Amino acid sequence: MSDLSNLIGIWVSALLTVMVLSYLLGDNPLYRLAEHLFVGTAVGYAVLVAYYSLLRPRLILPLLQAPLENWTLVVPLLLALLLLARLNHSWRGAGMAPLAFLLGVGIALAIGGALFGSILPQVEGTMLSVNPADGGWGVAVGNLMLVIGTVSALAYFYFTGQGDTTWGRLRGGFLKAWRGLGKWFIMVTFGAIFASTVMSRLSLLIGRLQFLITEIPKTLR
Amino acid sequence: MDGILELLGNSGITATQALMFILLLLVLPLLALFASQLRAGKRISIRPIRAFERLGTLIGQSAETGQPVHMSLGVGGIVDPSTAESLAGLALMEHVATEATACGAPLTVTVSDPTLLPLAQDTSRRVWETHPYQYQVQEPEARMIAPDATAYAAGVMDILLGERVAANIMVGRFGPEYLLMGETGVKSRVPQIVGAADPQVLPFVHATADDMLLGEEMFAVGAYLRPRPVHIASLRVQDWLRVFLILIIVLGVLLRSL
Amino acid sequence: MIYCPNCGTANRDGSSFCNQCGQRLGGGSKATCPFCGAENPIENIFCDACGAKLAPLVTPGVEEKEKPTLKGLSLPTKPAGDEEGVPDSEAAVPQEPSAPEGEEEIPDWLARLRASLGEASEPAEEPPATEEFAAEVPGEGTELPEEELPDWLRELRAQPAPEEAGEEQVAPAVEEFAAAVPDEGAELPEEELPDWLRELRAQPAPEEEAPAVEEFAAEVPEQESPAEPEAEEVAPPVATPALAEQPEAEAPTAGIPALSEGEQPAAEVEPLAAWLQEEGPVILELSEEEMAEGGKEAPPVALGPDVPAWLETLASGAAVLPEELGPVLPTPGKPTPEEVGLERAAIPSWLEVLRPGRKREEGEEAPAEEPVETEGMLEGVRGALRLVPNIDPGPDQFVRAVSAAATVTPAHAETLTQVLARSTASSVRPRTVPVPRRERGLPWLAFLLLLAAVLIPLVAPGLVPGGALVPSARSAGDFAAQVQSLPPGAKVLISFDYDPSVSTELDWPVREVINDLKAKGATLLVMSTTPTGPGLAARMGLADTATLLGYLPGQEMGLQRLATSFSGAFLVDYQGRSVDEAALGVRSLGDMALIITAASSQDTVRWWVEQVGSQLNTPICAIVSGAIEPSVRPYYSSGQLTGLVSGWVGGLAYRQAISPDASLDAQGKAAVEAQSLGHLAIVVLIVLGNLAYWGKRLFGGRS
Amino acid sequence: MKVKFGRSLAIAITIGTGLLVLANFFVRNEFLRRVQQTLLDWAMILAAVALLLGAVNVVATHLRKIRGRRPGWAYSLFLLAALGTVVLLGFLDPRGVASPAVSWVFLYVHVPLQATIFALTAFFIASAAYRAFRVRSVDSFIMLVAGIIVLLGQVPLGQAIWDRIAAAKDWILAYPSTGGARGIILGVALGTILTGLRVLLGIDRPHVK
Repeated sequence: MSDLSNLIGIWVSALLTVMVLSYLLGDNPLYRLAEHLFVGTAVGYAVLVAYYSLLRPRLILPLLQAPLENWTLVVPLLLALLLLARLNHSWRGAGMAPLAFLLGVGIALAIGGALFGSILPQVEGTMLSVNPADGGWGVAVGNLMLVIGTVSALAYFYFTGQGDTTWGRLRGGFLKAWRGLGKWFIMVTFGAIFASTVMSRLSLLIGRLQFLITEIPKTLR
Repeated sequence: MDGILELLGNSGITATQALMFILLLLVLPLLALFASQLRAGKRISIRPIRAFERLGTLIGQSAETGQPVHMSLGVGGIVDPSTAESLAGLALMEHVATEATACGAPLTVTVSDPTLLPLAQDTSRRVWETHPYQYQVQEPEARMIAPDATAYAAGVMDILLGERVAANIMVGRFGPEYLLMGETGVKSRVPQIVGAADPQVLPFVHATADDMLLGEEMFAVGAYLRPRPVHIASLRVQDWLRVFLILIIVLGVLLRSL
Repeated sequence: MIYCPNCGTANRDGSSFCNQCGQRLGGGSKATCPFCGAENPIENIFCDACGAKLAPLVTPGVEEKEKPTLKGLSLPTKPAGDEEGVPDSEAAVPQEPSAPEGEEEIPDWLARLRASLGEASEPAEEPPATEEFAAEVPGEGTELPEEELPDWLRELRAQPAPEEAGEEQVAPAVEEFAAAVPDEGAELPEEELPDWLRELRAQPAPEEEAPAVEEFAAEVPEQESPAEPEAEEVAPPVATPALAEQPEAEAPTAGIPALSEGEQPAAEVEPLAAWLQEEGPVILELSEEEMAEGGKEAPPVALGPDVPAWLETLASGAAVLPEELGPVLPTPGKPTPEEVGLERAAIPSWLEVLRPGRKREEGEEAPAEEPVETEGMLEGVRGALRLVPNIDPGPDQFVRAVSAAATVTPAHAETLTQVLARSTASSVRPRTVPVPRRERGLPWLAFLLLLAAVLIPLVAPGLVPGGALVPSARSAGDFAAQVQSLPPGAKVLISFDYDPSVSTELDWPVREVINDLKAKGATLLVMSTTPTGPGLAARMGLADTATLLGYLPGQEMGLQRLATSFSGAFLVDYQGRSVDEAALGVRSLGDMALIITAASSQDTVRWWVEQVGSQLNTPICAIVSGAIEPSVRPYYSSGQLTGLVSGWVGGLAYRQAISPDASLDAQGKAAVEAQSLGHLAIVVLIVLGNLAYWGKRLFGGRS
Repeated sequence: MKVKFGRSLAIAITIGTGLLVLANFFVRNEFLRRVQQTLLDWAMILAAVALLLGAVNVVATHLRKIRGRRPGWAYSLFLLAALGTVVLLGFLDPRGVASPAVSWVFLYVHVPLQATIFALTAFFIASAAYRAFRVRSVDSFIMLVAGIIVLLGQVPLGQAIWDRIAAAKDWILAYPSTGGARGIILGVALGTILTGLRVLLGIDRPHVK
């Protein structure tokens, strides 16, 4: 039974793989079908995960099994009900509270993440020695490129300008030069990231093709 | 100095935390200052960003041809670190929805994360409700495709391939799945305006979008499209913080090198 | 370029404030708070800054309009901008009877108008100004402050202007209006504002209007006469001769282009004509589109397919009994040509607004400061769609009608205007012509080339130079050393932080590592920060040999909690059973000998390093997708990651480090060669792309 | 009045939760940490509920499409069938996602579909490369050079062409490319902070009617 279901499974997945790859011949019903199946299973699977690894163990079971110990869960339960009330159009406004709560959490995570996940490590990581005595000329030049790249790319995004005063013009000219340099570094980044992504994506394709070339003959044996 | 640090340490605050807190606090007075300066009539010019200027054109084309505009808010939600990107998408969506309903261009908004969906729905409803002839215009449709990023991309590809879209506007959080959507848009010859922040995605945005909102430019939606003094002041603060960071970096490099 | 609505100075695109006068630029969908001056989104009921009620700015109540006189108004909003060019006669305008009483009640536009007039006009005590106006109008007409008129009005003016058959006609008309208006127009309740006016706001007009439009449209051709002389005859009885005429002037190609044919020597005409001839049809199309959007209007018949819908309504409305328009429009009557001749006294005030502008005095400067559109379909048009009035309104009706219009339209007219103004030439081509967007980029060629490059080595390996030489990677060697140094029974946490998208790339190296770990006799705990990760882990046959902890929700925060306390982080395992930490012998992540994350996003690696690595001494290794290797490598360089395997090639290097003697199997070799050739194919495509581009650029070629 | 109260309440909730969660980043305090963790737990639960709502939205959208016989409605049938099957199989077995039936669908339908659709990016990357690397300006020339060096530096073939290309690739990735990316990341972080603070200060209210 297990063997049979595996066999069927491999054939099904091979069929689906071919259906998706048929997209290369142009948009066609086979591809569209596969794609809709995919979206369907993705949503279904997400619902299951949401229920089985979040709602059931973290909300429903605790409230059912030990409601007194977990009384604080009444708050999310209430918020959840308010959120569900959105299904009724006249109750839509009720969903504002849970959304406000989620947004508050999300904003805090975003700000915290930006400060401690981006700014702190990236600024620290850029404070490098450009002194050849520390690590040789190669490293020093590299570090210098990195620092200049970071600073100029950051300057590239400068939004606001001053009026038409002498100082403003001077500053504008200086900024323009920096921004141009920043653009170059950004282009290097683009080229490098583009190219390094090729590697990974090609291996995905090679993997799928190898699956077709090797797995299917195996099942035929 | 050491005394202060010790005091902070005793109350559970490290030096870096204090530093970051100061950076954060720096924003408030600057924001208030610039906003009041602007209200008092101070002039600040902002550099032009083509994507914002092109937006109206695309919506106009949509109104002209009757083909829908598709707007994607990305795969981020509002309870994770990508919240700000999602909000930027939402702000742009409000503008696009307002223009689209005003000139009768059909608009479809898609999201991937279920927490972003209610906000998108409310935004479209709000825009529609403030429309004086709401019953004669179509409410922009906001819908979720799938919570999974790749499935979302597949769904967007389906829209771009199947619905003869007049324009594809995508602003929000995007990951490696972006290329699926962006390249499909190119293939179906849909004009695209894309805003993304992840450096891993930007090269592909650069390759596929007609106009892009590069990195932090997407957060400037408010200042460019619905300018209020506080939004422009916010850009100004951003620039000041930028200078601040650059100074810190340069200082740090000098200290390390010497 | 953005033109300042106040002084007309050209400002850089994106400017928020005028360089010349400081006027706020870029959109009027704002309500200025009467108390603190803050700009609020138009939908606000209360001011964002001070909490004042803004609602009346947006939708003035009915009472306002019924108050015949205007009491003292002080203008709390912005200081006067550029006062030049505001004729004296305007000083009277604010006393206009329909203006509201209380400060909060002042509509936004009025407030600004006031401001621009300066403090001089504190007109509280003055009697209702209507008489004064009546006297003034015939002679001079009043030129209103330009910034006050909504765009749509401006548009109206800009279009009919070239049409005027002869300006002499206008003056008498004005005279008569002037006499009639004060009595008649003042009473007109706002509700009677004809629908078509509202319609200018860019949404489809209300349903009931449709029949009327149809009928009027049908009327027009009868009165129509192709040449000027006739127009002259028609003009006197008709309120707005120019408008009535418009439909007649059908050119062979389009309605509007003909309008500009050499009749009007006014300053604006030249650019306008050019524009109209070129781009005229486009507007029409857009308008039609808008009309059609509602799906309820009758198609604009009889006036030629290209006349914009609103113009049509306008024209037909004007041509037929104007006085009846208000009442008639909702319930369409059957106006007869005789009615056209009715006395002008009956003309509704709103129509007055549409009266063509007065003749310019000799030597008086044409409004040069009016912005010329420099882009979009209105290119070259002076002041076509700007917020500058170009209509010479009837005295008090001006404010009334504008106020009425302002109440209905503010945000939407503005929005539409912006949309229109920004449309570029490409948006104005007829629908039938496909808009050329971009070249296709030969996806076929690209796909085929790549497929061939990848398939050839898979089917026939051994052809590619460089062969299966695997670049040795120190990071993979470190990884292997970590695995090999594990004591038997050591606890290892493996986190499946990727999803099926990249499973093809990561499955293989992950499986290699797991096999080695099993061979070392390590105790495996498997978790995941992605919802689909546990499924991928279960696929690897780990269900029997390892503890599947399942999905850890919360991403970065989930990991932070996991680092601080292992207990409670996983309530249930993959199978839905509750996790028994005691039986596992794990109290914290510190009990692990090694943590391995298999990730497809650099963020995930960052979370592990920052949230877990910074709190524990447990070594962390990563297996990552090749795409994110550059952004993850710094963590390896800094020692935060003790080992790094990236993608397939990294996996191969890892394998070589574990067992240096074993050679690659055929499948691995083929894969590496396919990788090589695939990269070469991409390089070839890049070169081809450049050849195509430069070929076209240097030698022309097909477009 | 009711609406106004609701608005104020919503804004207050956002600011309150936001500050509580944010405080944790700056202070190490056991009480705050527990508060934050509770809030995060609640947020996870709510996000799961939101997912259910989202699934309802997906179903409703496709039902509308089917009912209206809009173009492509037949595909929607398959989508709903796949969704329904997975959910049904999962709820019939108490093991949920781990049940054999769901695992089978996951292993043999979902994974190959997702992996293959994502593998299409290989082709898309090829056609994008055809367009993206054209030398139109100095900027794009720089991009081209960096791209080709990294492209060839990754594979054995490249080393067969020029033996130091791998080193060149590593240098580009380690220094100038990192520099550019860092500038972008820092800028985005600044934008994020400002956007977030505007919401926390109640200036932007994307969630309030």
